Amino acid sequence: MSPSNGGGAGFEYNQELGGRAIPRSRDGSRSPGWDDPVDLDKDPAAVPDPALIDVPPELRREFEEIIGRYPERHSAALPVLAAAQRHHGWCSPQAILQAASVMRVTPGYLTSVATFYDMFELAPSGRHQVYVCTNISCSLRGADELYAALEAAVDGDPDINVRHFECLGACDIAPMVSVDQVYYGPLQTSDAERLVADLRAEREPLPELALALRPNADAALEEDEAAK
Amino acid sequence: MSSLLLMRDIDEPGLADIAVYERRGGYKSLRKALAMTSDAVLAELDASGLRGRGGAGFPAGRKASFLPKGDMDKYLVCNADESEPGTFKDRELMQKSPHMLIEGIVIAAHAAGVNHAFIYIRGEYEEQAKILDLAIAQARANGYIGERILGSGVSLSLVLHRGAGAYICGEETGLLDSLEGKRGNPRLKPPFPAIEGLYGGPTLINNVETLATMPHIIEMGGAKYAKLGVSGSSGTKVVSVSGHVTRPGNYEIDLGIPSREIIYDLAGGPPAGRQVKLWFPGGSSAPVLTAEDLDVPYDFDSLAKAGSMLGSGAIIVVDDSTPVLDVALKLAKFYRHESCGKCTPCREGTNWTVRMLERIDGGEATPMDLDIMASVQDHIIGNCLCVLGDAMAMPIGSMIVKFRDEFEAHLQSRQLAGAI
Amino acid sequence: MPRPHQNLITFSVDGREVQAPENMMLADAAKLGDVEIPVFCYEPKLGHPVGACRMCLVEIEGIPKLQTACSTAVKDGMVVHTQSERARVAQQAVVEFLLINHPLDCPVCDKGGECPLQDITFGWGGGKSRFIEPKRHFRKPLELSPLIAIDRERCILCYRCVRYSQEVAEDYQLVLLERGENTFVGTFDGHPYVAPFSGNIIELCPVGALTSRPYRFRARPWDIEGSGSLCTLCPAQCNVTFTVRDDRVLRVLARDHHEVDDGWLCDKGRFAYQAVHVDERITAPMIRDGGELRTVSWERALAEATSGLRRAGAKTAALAGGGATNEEGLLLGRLLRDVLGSPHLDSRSGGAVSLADWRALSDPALAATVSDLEFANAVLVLDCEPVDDAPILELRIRKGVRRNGVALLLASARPSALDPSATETLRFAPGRGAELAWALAAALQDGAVDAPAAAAGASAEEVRKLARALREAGEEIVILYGEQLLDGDAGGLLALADALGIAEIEGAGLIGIPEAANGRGLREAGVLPNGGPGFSAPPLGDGLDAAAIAAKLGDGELSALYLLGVDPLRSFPDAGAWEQALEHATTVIAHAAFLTPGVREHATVIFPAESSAEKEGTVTHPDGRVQRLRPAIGHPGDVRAEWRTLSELARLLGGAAGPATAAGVSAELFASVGLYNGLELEELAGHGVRWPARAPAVARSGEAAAKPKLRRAAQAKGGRLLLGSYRSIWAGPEVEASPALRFLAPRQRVELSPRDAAKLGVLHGEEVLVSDDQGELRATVVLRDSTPSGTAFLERDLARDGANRLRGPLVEVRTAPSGNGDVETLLGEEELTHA
Amino acid sequence: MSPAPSPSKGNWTPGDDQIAVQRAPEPGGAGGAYRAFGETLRGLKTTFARVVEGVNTIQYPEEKVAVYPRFRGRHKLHRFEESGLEKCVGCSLCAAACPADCIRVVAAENTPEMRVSAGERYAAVYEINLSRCIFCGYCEVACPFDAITMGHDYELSDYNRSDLIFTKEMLLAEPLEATPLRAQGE
Repeated sequence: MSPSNGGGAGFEYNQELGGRAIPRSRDGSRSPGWDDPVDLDKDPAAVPDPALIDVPPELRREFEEIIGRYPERHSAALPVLAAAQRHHGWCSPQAILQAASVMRVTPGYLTSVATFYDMFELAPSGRHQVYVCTNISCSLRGADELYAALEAAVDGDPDINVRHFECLGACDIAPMVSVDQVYYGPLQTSDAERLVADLRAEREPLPELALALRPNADAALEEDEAAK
Repeated sequence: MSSLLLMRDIDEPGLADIAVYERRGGYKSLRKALAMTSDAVLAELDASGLRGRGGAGFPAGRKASFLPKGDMDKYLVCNADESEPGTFKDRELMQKSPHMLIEGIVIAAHAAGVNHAFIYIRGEYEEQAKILDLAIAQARANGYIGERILGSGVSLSLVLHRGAGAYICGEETGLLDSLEGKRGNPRLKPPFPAIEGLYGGPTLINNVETLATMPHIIEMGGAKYAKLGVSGSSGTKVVSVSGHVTRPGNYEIDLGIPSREIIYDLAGGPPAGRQVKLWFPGGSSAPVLTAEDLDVPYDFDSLAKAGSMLGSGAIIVVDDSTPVLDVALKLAKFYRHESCGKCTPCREGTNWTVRMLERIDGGEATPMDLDIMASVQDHIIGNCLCVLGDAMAMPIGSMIVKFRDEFEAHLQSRQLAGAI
Repeated sequence: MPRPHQNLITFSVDGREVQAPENMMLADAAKLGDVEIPVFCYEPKLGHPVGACRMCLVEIEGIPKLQTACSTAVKDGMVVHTQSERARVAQQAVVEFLLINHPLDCPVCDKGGECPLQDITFGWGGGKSRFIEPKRHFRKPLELSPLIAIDRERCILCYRCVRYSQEVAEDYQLVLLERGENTFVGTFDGHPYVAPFSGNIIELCPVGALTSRPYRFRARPWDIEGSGSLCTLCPAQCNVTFTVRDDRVLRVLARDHHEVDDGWLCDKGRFAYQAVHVDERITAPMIRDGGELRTVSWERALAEATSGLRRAGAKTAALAGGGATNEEGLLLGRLLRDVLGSPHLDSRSGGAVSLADWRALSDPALAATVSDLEFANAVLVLDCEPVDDAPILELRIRKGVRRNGVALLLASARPSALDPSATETLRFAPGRGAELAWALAAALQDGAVDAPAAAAGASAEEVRKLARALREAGEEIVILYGEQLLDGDAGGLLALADALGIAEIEGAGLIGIPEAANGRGLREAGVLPNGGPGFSAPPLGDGLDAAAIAAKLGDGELSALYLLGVDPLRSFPDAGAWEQALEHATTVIAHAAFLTPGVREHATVIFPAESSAEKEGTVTHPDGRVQRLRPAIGHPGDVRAEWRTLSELARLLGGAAGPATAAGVSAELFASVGLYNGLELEELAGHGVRWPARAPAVARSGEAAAKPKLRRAAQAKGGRLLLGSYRSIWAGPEVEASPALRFLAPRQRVELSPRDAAKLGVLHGEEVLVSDDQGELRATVVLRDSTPSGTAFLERDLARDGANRLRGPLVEVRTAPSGNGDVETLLGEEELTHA
Repeated sequence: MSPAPSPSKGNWTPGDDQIAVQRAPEPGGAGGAYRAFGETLRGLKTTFARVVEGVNTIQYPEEKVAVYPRFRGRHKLHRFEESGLEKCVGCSLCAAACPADCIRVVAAENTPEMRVSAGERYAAVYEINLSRCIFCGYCEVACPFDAITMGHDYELSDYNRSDLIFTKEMLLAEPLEATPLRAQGE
């Protein structure tokens, strides 16, 4: 959706209208696919026939265990996709086909669900997921700068996927990050380099800033007051 | 100054473990509740005057009583998809005291005659989900969940369901669709979930804090609980304070204390030398209040009278160092990103608002655009399928009204900058 | 399942008192008072309203917020304002929001002129937009499938297409991707949306986002005329409107008939119209001259045919099929019986059923209607695959299951597309439907099940289970059966109907799906070896059935064959026998639109056949509804009405001169077919008439139920598999001839279970040879987990390598020698030019 | 009853129950002569005044009559100047607007190999039956792309009616001879 990828026929037509390019939407953080036609050589994507899809046995077991939790198999869509993503690193077409074959739904159904939710990666993604909350409370305390610092520190390393994220529900430790689903904060801009270095070294990043260590604010306040 | 219920033992080491929880008096209320009839439990909840802590503030007892009686599959869903910017109370409760929530769920299930319960927790809360998973396993092992709980006639299955990152799943019908494995699109109401909810069955949906309060209500009795707080807003409330305050965090308060007390005395007020410019009393979806409103009592009715709402009880404080336009743009972008896209006014209205705010920020707007923007907010409010559209339109609309001068000044300065 | 009971209430809309059924949605109820409430996402056929577009906001007194009229049921005394200030502001706001990203390219948009968004913008919009930011622009148009183009700029995300795919067609291929303002309609990983019913989304789309590729830019609404008629490509006989411009059919739209099609069409019905105007079509008479086909004048062709028939006389046989009308059937019967003195005519490929059984099967007491499928307690699908045999009925069955909780019970040889929706499924050996019916009847009456079940190749336990499910489902049971199961023996089916007491129960009944589109009508018009018009006793005694005709032609006992819209070499079983038969016949007269192999190689006279857009006459739906075909366009080239040719031949051969008009022939039909007595052509216009609805039920004589004739089911052995065959929805020369649909024209594929494939050492997608002692054909292996082990399924009615090349019952499957990858033209190698 | 007001007074209003009769002036006299010949003389004044201007006959067809700029003659189809692409996208709105039903448009789709117009579609067939056209100009008004305009050519006679069906190529081509236009104020 970026202004540059208007290679399509429609765009060319428009350009010839008086020779000026039509301005395009400047925003659109994640809208791949708008401009993609289907591949007419492919077969229609019906419910995959189990005879044609190989599912790794351990993954199949996990899928089946998840499906068994619910009264209705469709309910398992989110956890099954999450399991497939854990296994494949991202919700690849193959991962979705495997999940669809066990769940007996169409891969389209699962794709539709997966693209709705922010945590499913529909493109190959790094091993480490770093979510930076840039919503209101965090950004009031410098999250945007932190995000920029992290981006700079990662410097395009495909192994570490830094994404800005909507409110992660930890405004008390703003600005904060979620590293592989573990919360840390509050961070300084200067912590960015260290965080990335820790991740590259496969260490727990910023252990002293882990949310789990943090006491309740109310209790802490009372202790403070008692200390006074 | 405040009675601690939910936060009483919150930092007790190992509270997430069932042994510690039981030692601190956990699951006593459940035993008490199971000894009562479900109508009696319902009556206690009703008497407590407990209003839902998720945002809408609907009386919890009444809600539970809406479920039809009879022998059918009924469901209870605990809404733990805490995604409202500024809110983080449920996270702390689940992380530190998961058994309190489980106990509340079993009590509520008993009251409403439900035997299938789900906790829908947002996908980002992985640490909390793991803790809850463990806690559920422990509770099951100790007979608090399962067939014929503690020898009573009550049976309950409890499944933890993790979301995957969508604000709209905090909306109760969006949550149901998501739990059914679909895209989290809100449903048309009526039918309300109490009549036709999860898998088409009657469904009770409650927030984590609401459910976690229930053991305390049973323990102390509904009438006694009702004496806490003020009339119309009984009980205690965990308030998440964040933004420009020195001590952000969760504070349990008696409803009805002055808001200033929360922001200044508990959370420490804005950093030295700064003034409160505006504050959201109930999460980012609440219309903003200004420094003039700091003395409004923090309860459902007083905040409504002041033109805002208590919502999920999340106070976000913005001091005078931040331009109101930045706040508005941040919010509008958030709601645009989180709009599910199902209904027209929300999908297109959030998008249009962002585009207009960007234009204002870029100095390409005129004061007339502010009027258009205000009118667009008016057109969104009340016309959407669910409340997400309103959740953007209300705060932004209130900002345009209350900070119009600042918007215009901003416009002018940007236009001047552009001219140079 | 009780049908909805309607209670009238009175409410007020815009100051008018309106009576409406209680609980009707306001958007519909307001129409009863001539008040239109604009909607985009609301379409009752798609299930529950979703209230997504917010276009229908109206003010209801006593409710503080505006309500969506599409989801608000009317109540007695409700006062509604659709034009109050608040409602108008909200409606204008929604139009303004919708137009934010909708391009104003109406002049190039195919929907322009028939676009709900245009209409609603004019009717309810504010007339101006305050949105001055640049609109979104994307590449366009994009293919969604070879048949459908998608223009995402124009999409207003009303959900109709997606809901259709999920809740009506239930193929779940078309989905919404992404979220919020980035939402778009798409498919999994760029796969095309190809499904039997995909074209309906074009008609559903309220803007120009989904357009038909074959119709793209062909005409604007003011250039065209609509002409209502029927589709006669399959027995479902959907009601259609042909869009005609310059005497050419440019498009086919559904003409909603609740009792026939419910407003949907399959893609074959929607797009095969292109076959009307292709070069391959035969548009002039031809005769075989020195081994070569040659275009000739009508006089010459008629003379040739007359002399051929005169020579053969009573040694003439006739077959009718395809879209032949009742009138044509009647005239064919007269030509054969009255003029030529031959009793040998048939319209079915299976073994003959006794006349008594035919009469019993068409007893109005046993008849079910199409809408009974939707409201029955249970539907038993017996030996047929609705999506292939009468596609639109599949949607009806799905609707019943989804909306009304109808229990779907399936008994078929081949795994069905409906399996996932079924409460009970049962598999039996291919071609043993009659035996299975006996087994089920026995199980229901607690009789001996083992013998008939074994003959049917099914497990007795499963038969009992299915019978239990039938008994427990409730009283109203509709049996949808494929007439292929009446292979010489209708006794089992009648016994089953008796066991269920269907004749006595309102809402229960049978619907048989014939092989030919108008199979039921042809039968009732007397195209049966053992039955005259209206199942009267044939004047010349019983004739030969199709298989016997083939044999006798081969022996030389018969010498002429009259083919009315059917090519036995292609669509009748045992192609080998037919090859022999056609080779030995001295005269083969064919009414054909395309040079299918039998016609191309063996016809001595070819009369160009009409397409369904040109035909005039009546056809009979499987549920007994006599419907009227009306010509939408004139005959192209030298094509003449077929009834006229049949009349003319009869006259030339010395018979009586028949009526001079099509209406006259219809009148004769109604007079001479007892079942149709009293019908009038005028009352058939529009929705047709079900004759069983006005005929008295025939109390069946208490004759003892016939004894089952059980044939032994063959068993797979020695690495050889049991042969099953099916006719795909995409089979037929019309599909092969339509440029847009050609990509769907099937090529032979053999369906195997993964177990058998592993044993045989063949892989999915591999080319194999399938053979028996009769013949051999090439096919591509398709593995299906649900295919019963020991069975191989092949397709019938193909341009080449059709399953009828093999006789079975056992076939051998082996890897094909590589290298033979020739690409055939679908109708045949020869190109014929028409003078 | 009041007397009928005199017609010469101007406010001649007969009463409800009266019929007023207006009489012609008396014949004869100088007034009569003026009334008889005055108008003729006034006409002759114009005639004689033109005599001095000389011959004004136009030698059509050697000489063409100049038309006003807004004269509605034969239609023209237009192309974009820079790209040479046709402006017409084949939308058929002109055909819809045409009260004489004399326009026929059959559209087709542009392909990357064959680009005819600027939009997605173009007019594969564009015909105007000029023997039916009433030159009302509605087509010009209806056109959303200014692709068709009314030209100035008025020489539209032919020996054969079918030759008056103008095709797209004819409508796109410049006329062989331009029709002269009247100058400003002429």
